[in-house]
Amino acid sequence: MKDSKCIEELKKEFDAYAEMYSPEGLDREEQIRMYSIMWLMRKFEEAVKPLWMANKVHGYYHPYITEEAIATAIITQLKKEDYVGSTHRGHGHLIAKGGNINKMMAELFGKEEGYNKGRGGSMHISDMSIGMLGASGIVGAAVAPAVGSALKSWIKGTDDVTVVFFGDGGANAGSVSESMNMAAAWKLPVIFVCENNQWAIATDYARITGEPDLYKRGIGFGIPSCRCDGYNIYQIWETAKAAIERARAGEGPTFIECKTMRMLGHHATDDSWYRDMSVCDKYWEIEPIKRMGEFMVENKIATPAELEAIEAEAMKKVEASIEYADTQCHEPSPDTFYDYIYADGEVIK
Amino acid sequence: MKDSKCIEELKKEFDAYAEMYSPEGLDREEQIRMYSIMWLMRKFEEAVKPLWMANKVHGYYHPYITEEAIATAIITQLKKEDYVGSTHRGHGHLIAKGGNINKMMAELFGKEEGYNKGRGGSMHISDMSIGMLGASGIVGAAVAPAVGSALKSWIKGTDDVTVVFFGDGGANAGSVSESMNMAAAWKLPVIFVCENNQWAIATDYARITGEPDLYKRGIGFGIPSCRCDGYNIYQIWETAKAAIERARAGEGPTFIECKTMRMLGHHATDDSWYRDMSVCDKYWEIEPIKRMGEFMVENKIATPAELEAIEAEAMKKVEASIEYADTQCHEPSPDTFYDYIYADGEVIK
Amino acid sequence: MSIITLRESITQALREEMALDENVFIMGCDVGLRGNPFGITKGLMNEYGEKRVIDTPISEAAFTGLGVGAAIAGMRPLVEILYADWITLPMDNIVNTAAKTCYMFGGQANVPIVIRAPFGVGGGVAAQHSQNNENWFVHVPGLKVITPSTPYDMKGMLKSAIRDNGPVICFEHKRNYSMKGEVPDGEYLVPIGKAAIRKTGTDCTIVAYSYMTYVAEAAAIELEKEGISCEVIDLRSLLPLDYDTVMESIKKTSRVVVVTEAPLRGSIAGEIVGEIIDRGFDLLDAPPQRLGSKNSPVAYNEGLEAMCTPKKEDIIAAVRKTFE
Amino acid sequence: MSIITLRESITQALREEMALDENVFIMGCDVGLRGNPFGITKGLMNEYGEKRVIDTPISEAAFTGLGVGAAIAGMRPLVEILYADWITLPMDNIVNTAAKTCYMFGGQANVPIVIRAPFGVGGGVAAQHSQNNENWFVHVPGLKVITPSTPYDMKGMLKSAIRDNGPVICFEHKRNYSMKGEVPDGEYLVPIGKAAIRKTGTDCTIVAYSYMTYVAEAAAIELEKEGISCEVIDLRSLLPLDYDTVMESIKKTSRVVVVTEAPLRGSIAGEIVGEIIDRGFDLLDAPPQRLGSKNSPVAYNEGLEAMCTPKKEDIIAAVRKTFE
Ligand SMILES: Cc1ncc(C[n+]2csc(CCOP(=O)(O)OP(=O)(O)O)c2C)c(N)n1
Ligand SMILES: Cc1ncc(C[n+]2csc(CCOP(=O)(O)OP(=O)(O)O)c2C)c(N)n1
Ligand SMILES: [Mg+2]
Ligand SMILES: [Mg+2]
Repeated sequence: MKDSKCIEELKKEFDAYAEMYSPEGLDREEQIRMYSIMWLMRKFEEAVKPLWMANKVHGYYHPYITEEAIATAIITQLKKEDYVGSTHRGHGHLIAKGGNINKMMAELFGKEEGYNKGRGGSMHISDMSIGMLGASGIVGAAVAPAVGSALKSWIKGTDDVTVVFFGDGGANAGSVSESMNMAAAWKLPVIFVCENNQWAIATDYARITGEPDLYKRGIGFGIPSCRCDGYNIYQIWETAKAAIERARAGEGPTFIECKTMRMLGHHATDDSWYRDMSVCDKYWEIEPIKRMGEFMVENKIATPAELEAIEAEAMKKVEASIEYADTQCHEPSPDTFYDYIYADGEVIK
Repeated sequence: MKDSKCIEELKKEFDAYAEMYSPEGLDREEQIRMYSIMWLMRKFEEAVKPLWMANKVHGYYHPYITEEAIATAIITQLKKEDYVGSTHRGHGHLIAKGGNINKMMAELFGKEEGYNKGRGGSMHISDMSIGMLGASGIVGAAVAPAVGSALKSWIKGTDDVTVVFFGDGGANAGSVSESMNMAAAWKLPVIFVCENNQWAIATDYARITGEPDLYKRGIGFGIPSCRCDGYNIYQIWETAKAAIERARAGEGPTFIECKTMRMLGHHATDDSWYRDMSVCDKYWEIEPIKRMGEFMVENKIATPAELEAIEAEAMKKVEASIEYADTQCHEPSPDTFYDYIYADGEVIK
Repeated sequence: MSIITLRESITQALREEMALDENVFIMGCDVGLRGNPFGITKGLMNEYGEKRVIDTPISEAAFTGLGVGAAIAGMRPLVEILYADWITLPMDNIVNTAAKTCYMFGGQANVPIVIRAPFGVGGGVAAQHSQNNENWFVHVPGLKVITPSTPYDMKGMLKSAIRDNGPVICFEHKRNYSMKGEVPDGEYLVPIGKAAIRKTGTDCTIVAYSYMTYVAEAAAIELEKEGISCEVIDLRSLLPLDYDTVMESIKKTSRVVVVTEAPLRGSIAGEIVGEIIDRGFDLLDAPPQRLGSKNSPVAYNEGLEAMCTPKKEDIIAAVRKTFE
Repeated sequence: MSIITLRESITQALREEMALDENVFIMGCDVGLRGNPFGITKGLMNEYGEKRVIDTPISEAAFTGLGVGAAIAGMRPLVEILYADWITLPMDNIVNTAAKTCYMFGGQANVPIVIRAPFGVGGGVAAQHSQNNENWFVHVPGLKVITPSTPYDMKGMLKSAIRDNGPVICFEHKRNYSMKGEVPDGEYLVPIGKAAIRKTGTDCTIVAYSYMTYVAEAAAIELEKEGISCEVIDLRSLLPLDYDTVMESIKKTSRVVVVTEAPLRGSIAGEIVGEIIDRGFDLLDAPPQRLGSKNSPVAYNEGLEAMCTPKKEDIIAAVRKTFE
């Protein structure tokens, strides 16, 4: 399909499509940093699937591919003390918060050196040292706990902010609605980010929702709410900036729906047989890394060579993480079976 | 306080206040019927408190006093096969659906002849023979099951309609939001009625919600939603009529917020010490029975004498129900201890 | 007769009951278009339409609640919770509405709902996809709880559950889905509340259910070689539980080992041992043995995961212990 | 020393811990302005402000979830579920987040939350306000479960629970709230995991907890008159459970009756009997007895309600049975 014709078509079909421009306050260096982070996410995820096939990584693994702009645009604006609540599709969130991909890869390998000492795996990846509150295997269930960290900030009167992610699927969990209501009532410093990729495994969200604009739920609970083009890192960045400022200033929550499209299977081995994937062809033309790269070149923010170097650098880091996890890390010892069930080393058998 | 001055004040303060007029399609006979039903509710509830004090009735008892217009205006428009989902404050709902107050009183007395054979009491009052799906002791928890009866109508393609009630407190239960979403997605024939009396026991709803217009939550989920003056039986009737027609025609759910004010304690012995009850003085001027009566007299729909007779008649029925429950009914026999735990008389000890 | 997997036996039960009774319908995440993650409901939406095989939003609390209400209104819903671990989400409407409505309403309403929940440890899917919570429901009067482990039982018991006029929870072990077995071609039912003897024996009774029945059988085969003859009972139904069969067996063997895959503490194993003592303390020649998983959340790491659950060797050791 | 009610002992524990540690806060329905339905948190909102005693909407699932998350982030929340019956609503975040986060995260995070839940039968409030669901949580590795029954224990154990770095569920029997007892004036702690001997005896051990301890004591007093000397153990903590004290007692008495107010089937009574057998089958001169409520939802009718739970007479009969 031809590039430009395809994008004209897409603009009609993808109601969230927004033209790109470079927002105020976003300098070149930061753009390069964001671009690099997106590549690190992409390369990481691309590497996991073959590792899963090779049985090095097991369990459920949900790639963040083509949603990189969302986590990157939002989370890179946070400080270390700010919190991020994640989903089952959490690798990208962790990377954006500044997590260590070696430890993440080791965790996926189930190794003792992994973030979760091999106990958690992909679905529970977390790094408490940087406020990454952890992914969750129960869709929607991590939202209320994440809002709990905003409750902490509110009680303590700090200016820490929490960003909590959930999908179009997770948005339907009742505790998400309950959490929105409390956040609005008490003006908690939290940003609800709905990563609306329009699918929950094999369920098209249009089949199970009456109002396609998910951000309107936020309005119903009294939360300033809006929608972004999930492929447009600049627009998301600008929207998130305002939301973070509001939250930090004690003005309460914001709901940002980032509309995108799931362009791969739900997890490693899902071939999406239940849907027509050809609709995604168009979307690949605006996938966030390509799109940001093109914008930066067009606007002379970076040269193609620079961008290529960034990609290559990301690849190297990911390869190193695999090497680390595979050869330098260890299986948890059976002696440690009862560790971590209780705090402070207490063992209750 | 003077009547008219007080109402002028109230109009400013009670944002839901709506002038009364007689809507199309509501004939005199039906108005008289509704008025009688309201009195029956009122007399019933007024009778229970002394019975509770006298230890004839025990457990929790939540009077429906001053909310009579809501159940009456809506439920009297339903046919027998239609369903009503109720709350812990359910006596009025049952009466409006055509329930038998003798059986209800017997239930409150804990007698075998009661609706629930003495097993349920006030909080679980139900009459399946008329589609009264039961009150519930867990706030918000009965909403999803009630929507389940609408799911039945949708699956079977009948034109039965479900009306489900919940308070401003119950509205915050996550499963209510989840239910609204499903009702909207599938266009279920259900009407969500939020009886917003502004208090959940001792919690002023303004303290725990960010958006004071609760009906806007319905909009967020894609449900046509609006607000009524909860003291205005005519306005509620007209609003409900349109909603019921839509539901019957397969056009999906409606959300009606009936704004009112809790003018008594939460339950029998609650003296509302935690709030200033003098704000209610004004509201007593527009309490629904008084207001409808005045309107009917003013508009020559009924004479004061007729209205008095209706009140007296209601009183007689309630007295008879007490007499019945107290003297003609029996304690459940200990032999029946294991009955009804399982269906079809099966006993699993 | 044909040989099918347990997975297929479920599909057959659903298909047949849907054909027989138009009040039967299915709801859950991805049960329609995708036919459930394990392929169990595949094809049914095409056969019965989107109103009888309903893809739900991720709203377990309310969609189970809708099912409960539809049952009260006279339907026969089959609600699927994708992993039993998340039965925590609709817990309220299961425990406080489905289980209690018939009672609280003095028999005015029945709640003929079936809740299907894949459970058990396996596959390296970590602590939120690996639980055995069945004893929670055994502890709730008003419910029935079944755990069929063979295709024959699964089909026959699921059909019984669908026809039961009260709420039934069916726990299906994920590791059993591919197990094969014979199933008659025609219609049949297996009643709820009867245990099955998987292997007869004279020296020790092993009481197990679901996946652990297979592990127990393997242990019994090995013990047979050493001359210890075990009787293996597959409970099939945990509530009601067939103590007649259990006690008959113990009369013969005078020894008993109770095995569950649930974490031992607070599990049904204690309950069963307690009942055995009430019913036949004097029959016992040795203290009854309980075996369960270690009291730990389940790890992602496959080595730790494997350490968690009772193994053939553990059962063998427990049986031997009854001879010490 | 002063004599106070159990209700007041809770208030004291909360007040003291809030004063000592500014990370401690309370949330729940009506805990603030109203001071909870039983008056337990009365005054605390005035003392500590609306951010440390938080009136929540009726959103048990999410407000407990918020508490869990705040705990993960370093706070020490006290979440109140008005009636333990509704702990079904936040079940998911208790079981799958609070209990498992420390483990799933490989020790990266602690979850120092306390969940207080009034439980038990009494008052004619019917099936959704009368439950004893504690064994559900005993079955969940990662949790601690306490059931203090005297003002002294309640205050000291609740303070220990608040300082514990993991999740603790505190079940408070509604019928115990007005019980009075001595409490020291100064600060003290009662450790979690130690049982208390309420009455020493030599002939039979009665293991009970919460309200049933009082019923057991009453039974023991009556039995004493007939010359049967019972030792009454109040477990105080169900997870961890102090089997050392239980077994010490059985060594002396050789007989045991285990009493719970929960419906017997699937209750902790079986668990305890199972453990006793594992630890000291040979110590027993008679089969261990279990007593619990009848397996039924609780009725509104007061006569039926009263039939449900174990009475003094039932305990006496069970003790006598150990001498048959
Ligand atoms: C409570 C719950 N229900 C169902 C599932 C099974 N499940 C895992 S991921 C998923 C889809 C989630 O969709 P969405 O929230 O949109 O996130 P996405 O996968 O699209 O990123 C489902 C249904 C689950 N993990 N938890
Ligand atoms: C899940 C749950 N939480 C708390 C309660 C305690 N409770 C009983 S009635 C009530 C207030 C309900 O308020 P609302 O829904 O507005 O109804 P209203 O009483 O005002 O009619 C509360 C909090 C309960 N019964 N169930
Ligand atoms: Mg999605
Ligand atoms: Mg209210």
